[in-house]
Amino acid sequence: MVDVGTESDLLRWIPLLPLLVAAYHGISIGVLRRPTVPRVAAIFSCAAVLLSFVLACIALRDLLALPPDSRMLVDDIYTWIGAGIGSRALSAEVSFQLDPLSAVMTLVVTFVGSMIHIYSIGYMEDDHRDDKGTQRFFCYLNLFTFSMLVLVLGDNLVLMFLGWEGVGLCSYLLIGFWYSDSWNAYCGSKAFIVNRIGDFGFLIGLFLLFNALSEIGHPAVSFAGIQAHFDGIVEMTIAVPAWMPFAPEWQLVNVIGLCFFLGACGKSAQIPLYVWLPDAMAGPTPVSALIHAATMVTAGVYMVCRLSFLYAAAPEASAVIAWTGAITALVAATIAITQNDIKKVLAYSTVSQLGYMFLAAGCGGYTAAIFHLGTHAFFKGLLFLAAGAVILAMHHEQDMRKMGGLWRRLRMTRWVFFAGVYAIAGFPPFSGFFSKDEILVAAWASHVPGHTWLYGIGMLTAGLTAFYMFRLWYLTFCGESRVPSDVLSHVKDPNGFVVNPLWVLAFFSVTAGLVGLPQIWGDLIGIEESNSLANFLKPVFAAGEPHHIAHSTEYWMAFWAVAIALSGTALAWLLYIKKPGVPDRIAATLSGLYRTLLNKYYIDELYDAVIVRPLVVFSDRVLYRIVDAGVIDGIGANGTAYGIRAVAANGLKYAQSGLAQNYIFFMIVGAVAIVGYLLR
Amino acid sequence: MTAETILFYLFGGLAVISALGMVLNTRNTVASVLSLVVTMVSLGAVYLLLEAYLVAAFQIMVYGGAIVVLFLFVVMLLNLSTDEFPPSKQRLIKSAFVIAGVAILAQILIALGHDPLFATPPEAVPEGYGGYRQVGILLYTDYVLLVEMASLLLLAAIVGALILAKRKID
Amino acid sequence: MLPMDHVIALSAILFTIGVLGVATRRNLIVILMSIELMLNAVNLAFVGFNRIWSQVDGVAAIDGQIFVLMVIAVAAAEVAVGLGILLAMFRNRDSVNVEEVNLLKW
Amino acid sequence: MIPAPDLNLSVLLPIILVAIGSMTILMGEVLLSRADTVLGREVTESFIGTVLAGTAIFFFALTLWASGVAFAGGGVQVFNPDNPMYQLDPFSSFVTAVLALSALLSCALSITYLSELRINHGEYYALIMLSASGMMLMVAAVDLIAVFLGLELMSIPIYVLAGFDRRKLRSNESALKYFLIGSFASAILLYGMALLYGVSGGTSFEALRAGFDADNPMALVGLGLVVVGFAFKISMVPFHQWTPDVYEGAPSAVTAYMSVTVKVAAFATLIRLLAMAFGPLEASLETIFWVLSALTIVVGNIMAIIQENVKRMLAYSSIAHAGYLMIGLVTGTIEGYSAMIFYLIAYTFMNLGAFGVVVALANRGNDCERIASFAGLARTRPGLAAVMALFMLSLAGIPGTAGFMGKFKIFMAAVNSGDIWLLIIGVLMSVVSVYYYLRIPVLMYMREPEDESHRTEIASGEGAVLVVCALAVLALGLFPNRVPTLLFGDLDVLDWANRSVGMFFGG
Repeated sequence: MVDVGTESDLLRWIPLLPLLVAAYHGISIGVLRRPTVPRVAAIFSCAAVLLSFVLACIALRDLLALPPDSRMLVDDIYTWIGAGIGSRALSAEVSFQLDPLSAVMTLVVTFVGSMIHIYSIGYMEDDHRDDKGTQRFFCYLNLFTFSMLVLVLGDNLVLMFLGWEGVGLCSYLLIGFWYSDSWNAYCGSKAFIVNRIGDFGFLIGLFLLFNALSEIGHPAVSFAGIQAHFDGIVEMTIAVPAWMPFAPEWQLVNVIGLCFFLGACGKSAQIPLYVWLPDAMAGPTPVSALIHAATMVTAGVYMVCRLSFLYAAAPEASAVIAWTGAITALVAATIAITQNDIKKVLAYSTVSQLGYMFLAAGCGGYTAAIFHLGTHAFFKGLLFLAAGAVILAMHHEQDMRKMGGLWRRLRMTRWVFFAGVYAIAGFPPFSGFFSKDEILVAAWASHVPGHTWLYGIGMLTAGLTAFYMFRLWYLTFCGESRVPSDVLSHVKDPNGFVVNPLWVLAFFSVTAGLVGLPQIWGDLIGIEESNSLANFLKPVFAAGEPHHIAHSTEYWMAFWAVAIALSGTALAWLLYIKKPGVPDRIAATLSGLYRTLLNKYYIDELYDAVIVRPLVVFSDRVLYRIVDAGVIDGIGANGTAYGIRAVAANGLKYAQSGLAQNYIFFMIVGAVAIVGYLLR
Repeated sequence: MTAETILFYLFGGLAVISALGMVLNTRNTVASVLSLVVTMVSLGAVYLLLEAYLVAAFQIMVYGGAIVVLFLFVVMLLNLSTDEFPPSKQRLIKSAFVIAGVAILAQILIALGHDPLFATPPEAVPEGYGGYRQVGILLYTDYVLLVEMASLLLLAAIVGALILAKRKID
Repeated sequence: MLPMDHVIALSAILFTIGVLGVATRRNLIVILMSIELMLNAVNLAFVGFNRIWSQVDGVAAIDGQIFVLMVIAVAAAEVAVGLGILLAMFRNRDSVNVEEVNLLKW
Repeated sequence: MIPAPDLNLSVLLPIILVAIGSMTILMGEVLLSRADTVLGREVTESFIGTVLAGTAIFFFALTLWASGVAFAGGGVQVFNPDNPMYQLDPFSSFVTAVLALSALLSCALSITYLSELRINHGEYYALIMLSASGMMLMVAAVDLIAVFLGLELMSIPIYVLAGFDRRKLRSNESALKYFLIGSFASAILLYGMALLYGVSGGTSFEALRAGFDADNPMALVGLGLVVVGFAFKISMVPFHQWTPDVYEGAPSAVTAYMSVTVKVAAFATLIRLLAMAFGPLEASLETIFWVLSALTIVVGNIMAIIQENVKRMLAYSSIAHAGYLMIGLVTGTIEGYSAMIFYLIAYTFMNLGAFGVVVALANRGNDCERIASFAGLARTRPGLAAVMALFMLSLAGIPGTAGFMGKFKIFMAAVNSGDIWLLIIGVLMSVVSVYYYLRIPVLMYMREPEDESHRTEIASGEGAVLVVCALAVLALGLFPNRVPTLLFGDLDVLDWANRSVGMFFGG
């Protein structure tokens, strides 16, 4: 079993603990109908996730004890889909694997997850909307943690899909948690449906990949199995009709790669499927932090990195990923500039940062993508939670125009918030600086067509990021207070459950960059192999051959990155502190553009007009009125004038009439068609 | 043309005419039922010509004697002897049905015309073909399962008819 | 000897008449009778084909006629149940017009 | 002297048990109704109903046991070696067991519901048993006559059951439509059988297979008409329009029963026909099944979106599921058939469960069928809401449930036989289907309760059925290879599905 990995029965408990607690909650609500005391229920949940984190640390220790090239722990539990039949038997195990990539993900999920669980205790106690809801909330939260851990630990695509759907479902339940607003419920459905479009891509990709592997006699769905036989399918092509682009044939791995990327787009909110994420902010703030910033939305990035061997062999698909990521990063950053809801700014910022990660992954910088994923989890989790603290302090006010000057009031929150803002804006030596720098280097060095443009977009986005984050900072914490005086007197730091996790996250937001310190900085301060994250992850990823970049260039790139972040900050200072009237004047001058941005490029409206409404109209009008009414009467009419009048007069009368004889008529038509086809 | 053939065309024609009479008669339900009897009896005659004697007997006794009488009974019970539903105004739909029906018929006839089955006349029937003895023996040996299952079917029908039609509710 | 293709054609014609009756008549009783007509047409086809296949490999075979007997049993059962349903409906609605039966739609 | 037939009665045991059960119930009702005077009318009725339902459950359990034993034995046995009509083999014994199980669950589901409607008569259970015996005959038949007789024996009691609540216009109408269209469809089927008999000179599957000639137009017409007859039973588009009307109008417990068992029986018979009789003609059928399958999936799913009545929505959903199942027919491989069998089992549990919830909510004279009436159910009936959510997720094919496993196997079979476009249609429409399935959980979990007069107590029979279905849905989704049971050890359902169809491929 050496080539597969080292057995470890520990792994199964990492996801299982949260599941068990979720089951406990479910039984106590649904079956016993006797909810546990909220505080106790919450502590159970936190304990489960913390324990998972401890187990993950132990597993990491075991993993590090192994030689670098065979770092893989497996825990094979049972055969899930077995006993395949026919020549292409499929077998899928319920089996967990911990390699460096999933180890990083597991640690991030369990650690940030436990912080957010603890935070939720304090946050939900403040929520008086639904006093029975706390246990339900923690039930969903634990279920989510379970699904996410299955997603990252699963050793095959089918198990990954189980986690994939599970996190989507829990996200949906949690967004709609405060269901007294029907708007929230609507947002939940939207998230789920957009995610399902992505799942369509995932499933098709899975089936195509499996089919290709069976063609060469190695049906497999486990990552190890796929990777082992992957070389055999790289050259495969599929023929397409001449009218399709790039006819007559497509390289199969590109098609598969794009299918999976469609799945990633849905889950990780990339263009064109990003519409759901900003709306998902309707859920409670800890949910936004956990699911819609730190963990679930990064699942797409994780998947692309997990399938790095596939994307390394599919340059066109990789280029699509890189460009989609870059464009998403830019578009979302521009939208973030105009938003006034504090959580919406952070939401668009998340979309934008996810775009960065895909930019890196598409450029072959898988390590950079995972690095940024990790640092982003810390600082974006922190920012959301801190924003949640602000919102709590402000009595559920989220509009930044009604904040300002909170610096003096929130004496602890301000420091952690500041750490988060510095980290995301990319100032050294905060974590965001290193990970963003890695991404920009990867973009510059890649072979993707137009890679210098990608670099440029990345730089521009970095400037925009600094601008909108400091805009948020200045509007919220600095300047004159615009808070109504009756509220202002009550504004104070929230309780310890809320604040303490923030300090922990802030600490890591500041320092997490050091685990992936790029070699150029390591050289400066004299550390060999300073980029320990990259070395740790190296065996997992397919090695590309990027352009060589001189060290001096890298220093210049770092310099320019800081410079553009500084200029963004300066601009924000200028506009929102020095001359507060300017933004409105700009908005007035550029009203068309501003309104476009404010309305998020009218994307929602476009979707409504192009997809949702036509579907409703189609099923309502076409199926009912045209097919039923039209076909019945249309055939009867037979082109005579009388018939046309009859259609008009009796048109709707016979639509899905409920008349048995009309059904019989359709059966006759069907029978004639079938027999006619057979006799052709 | 033998006497048998002439009789076949005679009874066949009668069956078609009376069937049409049943379907097209929109005034008098009793007349429709009686047309059906004529069809059934003509078919019984055709069965005789086809040397299926037992089936011919059943055709007359069960169909003509029991089923049609049951129809007649219900028509009388519900006092429906005059058809209250004059021809529908949806002539167009009807014509569509006619077209569809003719299309089916055409398909079947096309299929038949090509069949090698009809190229040669059938051979003479073996001794005792279609008689009560042969059918009876086979029913209770080779096909005994069917007889048993048919009994269950009739049981189900009796129970069902009782449930649906009994007058007392609860 | 009878022209067998005409026998089968006769059954096809009767079957079609039955189909048209089911499809166009509005009186439920006539519709039921049309279904009976269709079953009769099937019986004729069975008997006709049985005449062609009166022996298989030198042994007398009457599958078709057995089938006809079963069809007759089924027809009787269907009529019983069908008339039962009709009676139940007549009691509730006082009508046997099939076009009035359209509560369930859409 | 007539030679006595060499009958093998033990082979017929499942049907014999069910038939005895039905007659016991009919006799029992007559005998027990004497107790009327002693106990008073109300008590007597519910007592008799429960006892008779218990009898039905008992006999179905015996049948389940008998067919399970036959399946475990594995061999092929025929009832009458001279003229095999009924063949108990791994396939038929397995499907018979599934039918017995779902009939058993339906009976347990019906007791309280029927008492609520005050129609808890013994005839109900007798008719269910009679129709089950028809299904069991049909799935084990290797002769067209037996197939036809089984089909009718299955259908006629169900026509009656659909109209069982005969004071209700909707129930009447449901029965009438089902009967009218059903007997029309069986006449068409019968004409097809006649033509097939004409082509091959025999009615056994063996004779059909030997006598077929894919170029003979009469064979093709016969084949087409037989396909139409079955297409009606499994509600393929465009032979589906009766389904929503009948499902909506029939009493919910009857809908639960017929929506699963009829489909299982008809699909199983179609598999056997295709595998044993129509082998030589399969190529010409493939395109037809392809088109019908795609149409069925698309129309079923799209029409389900706009329904406001939960039974109607489930009816369209069952049409869509028939479409997915047909993908297995299109492939024609052992993998496809095995996937179909597994899917049918999964479908049995999730659909029975979903209708079971509707049944458990039905209050006297008030069927709570509007989808909107599910609002806030998580508050008022958390347990019911949870299982309903589970069934909806399973019908939508969310991983971890039986529905996902079934769809996954079916789609996998499609991929492996190269039907990529059918796969894409199927996956796409199952994505669409989430929209309407999820409406119910959304209403239950994210809306405040309406003033809806649901029943507030769940009867033990209903509760047991729902628990069994929910556990089965989870178990089949999570460990289909070893479903844990307390009594019988671990059950490998996937392997059973493979073994049952393996016999058609020389396994």
